[in-house]
Amino acid sequence: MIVIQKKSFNYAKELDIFSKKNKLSGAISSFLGKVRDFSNLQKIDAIFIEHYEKMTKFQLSRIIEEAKTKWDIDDIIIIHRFGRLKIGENIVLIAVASKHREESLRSVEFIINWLKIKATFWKKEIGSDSTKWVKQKESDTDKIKKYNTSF
Amino acid sequence: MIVIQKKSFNYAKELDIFSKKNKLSGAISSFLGKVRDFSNLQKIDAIFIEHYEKMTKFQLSRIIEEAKTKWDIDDIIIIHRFGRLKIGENIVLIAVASKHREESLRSVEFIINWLKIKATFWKKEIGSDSTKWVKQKESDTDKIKKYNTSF
Amino acid sequence: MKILYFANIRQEIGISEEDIIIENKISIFELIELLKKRGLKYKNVFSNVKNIKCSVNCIFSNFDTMIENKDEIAFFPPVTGG
Amino acid sequence: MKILYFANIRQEIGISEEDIIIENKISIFELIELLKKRGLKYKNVFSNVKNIKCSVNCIFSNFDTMIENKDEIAFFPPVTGG
Repeated sequence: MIVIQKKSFNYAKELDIFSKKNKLSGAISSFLGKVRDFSNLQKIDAIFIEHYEKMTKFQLSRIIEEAKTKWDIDDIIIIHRFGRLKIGENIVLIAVASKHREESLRSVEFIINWLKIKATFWKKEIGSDSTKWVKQKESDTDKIKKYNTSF
Repeated sequence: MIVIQKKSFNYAKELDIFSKKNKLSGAISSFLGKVRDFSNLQKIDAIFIEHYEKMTKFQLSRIIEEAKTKWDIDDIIIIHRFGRLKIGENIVLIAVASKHREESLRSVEFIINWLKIKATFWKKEIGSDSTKWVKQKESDTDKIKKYNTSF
Repeated sequence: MKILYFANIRQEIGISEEDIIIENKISIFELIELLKKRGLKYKNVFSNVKNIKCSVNCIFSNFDTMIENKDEIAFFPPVTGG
Repeated sequence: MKILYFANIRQEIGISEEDIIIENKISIFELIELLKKRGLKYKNVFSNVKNIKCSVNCIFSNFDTMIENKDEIAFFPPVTGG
């Protein structure tokens, strides 16, 4: 399931629903990304996330399909927010249910790594002095090089 | 924090508390292990987990310390149950809060991989016909070979 | 064709989308050249395309991709979600 | 010294712990030989030590580790938690 929404989401509640839905999956791995109070550049007050709605959904579904060809996966959920988010708020949740731990751990990592490169979201940091669009990190493009995947 | 307990735990609630406690950590990764309804050997009804209490706690704390020397980590929680567990019940929860995703993803994987080899728990599968002690998997011993760690 | 702009590109050009009619199929390179003639803001944005990515109908595309009126083109910087 | 047994070893020997007094320091190998003299169950359990791990004071140890009365020794199969 892919959810792209402006409003905040409840991390615990979403995982609770996901785990109950996949009661017999032996392993559930998850990644939660939250707004930090600083970046490399400055102390920040909030962030603003813009996205290309039609493409974002399409890209995330492609990433999910790709993960499913690589690993035996029972279920996947991705929730990603856009709009203005305050410090400490949840940005993204990825959870994968599978029979064995390896599959769920690997695929959560795969999904967040590819999301960082392929999902059409853009982040702007709103600092006390200035706002600036975040630049993609070279370390993020490096992280996908290990995958034998191109899309 | 290390919790070893007989009673069940609430996955969502534990992660909710953990995330709120580490509000400014940019990344929270987690792994939940649950009782499956079958093993390689048979259809199972429940499992029984026995452990060496003093040593388990010590081993888990050593694994946590080792993870902390390897990655910049804000906080770690490990909850592991013992006693009789039914199908679908939670066995183990590992969560790591860190500034960046890499650290939390890597260390959750590190902790579960080492827990499988070093934490003194033993699982017995209770099937409809017979009960049998689970054997350690060779694939689990293989998974720790990649770490430049010995303890 | 529909052209969409995102993030700093949207901000610098000042609009998020516009419609353009072309006569024949062109490449994205050629589209960029057309856009640069529309004013200083476009010229500034597209003067250096090193940090500009584009998509055609929601697929990441190279600048030599051929496009036509029914296509939806988007220009944006490298993504930074998650 | 305190000796603990876990999992199938505990089940086969039939007790989870016992106390033994030794005269001098001995190795775990030697302890196992002592235990095998305590009866058939011990003899069966320790006849093949390939799948037996042991700890001395909560540290995984080799069978040539020297032990004394104040130590806590545990015998168990490879762990299977998580």
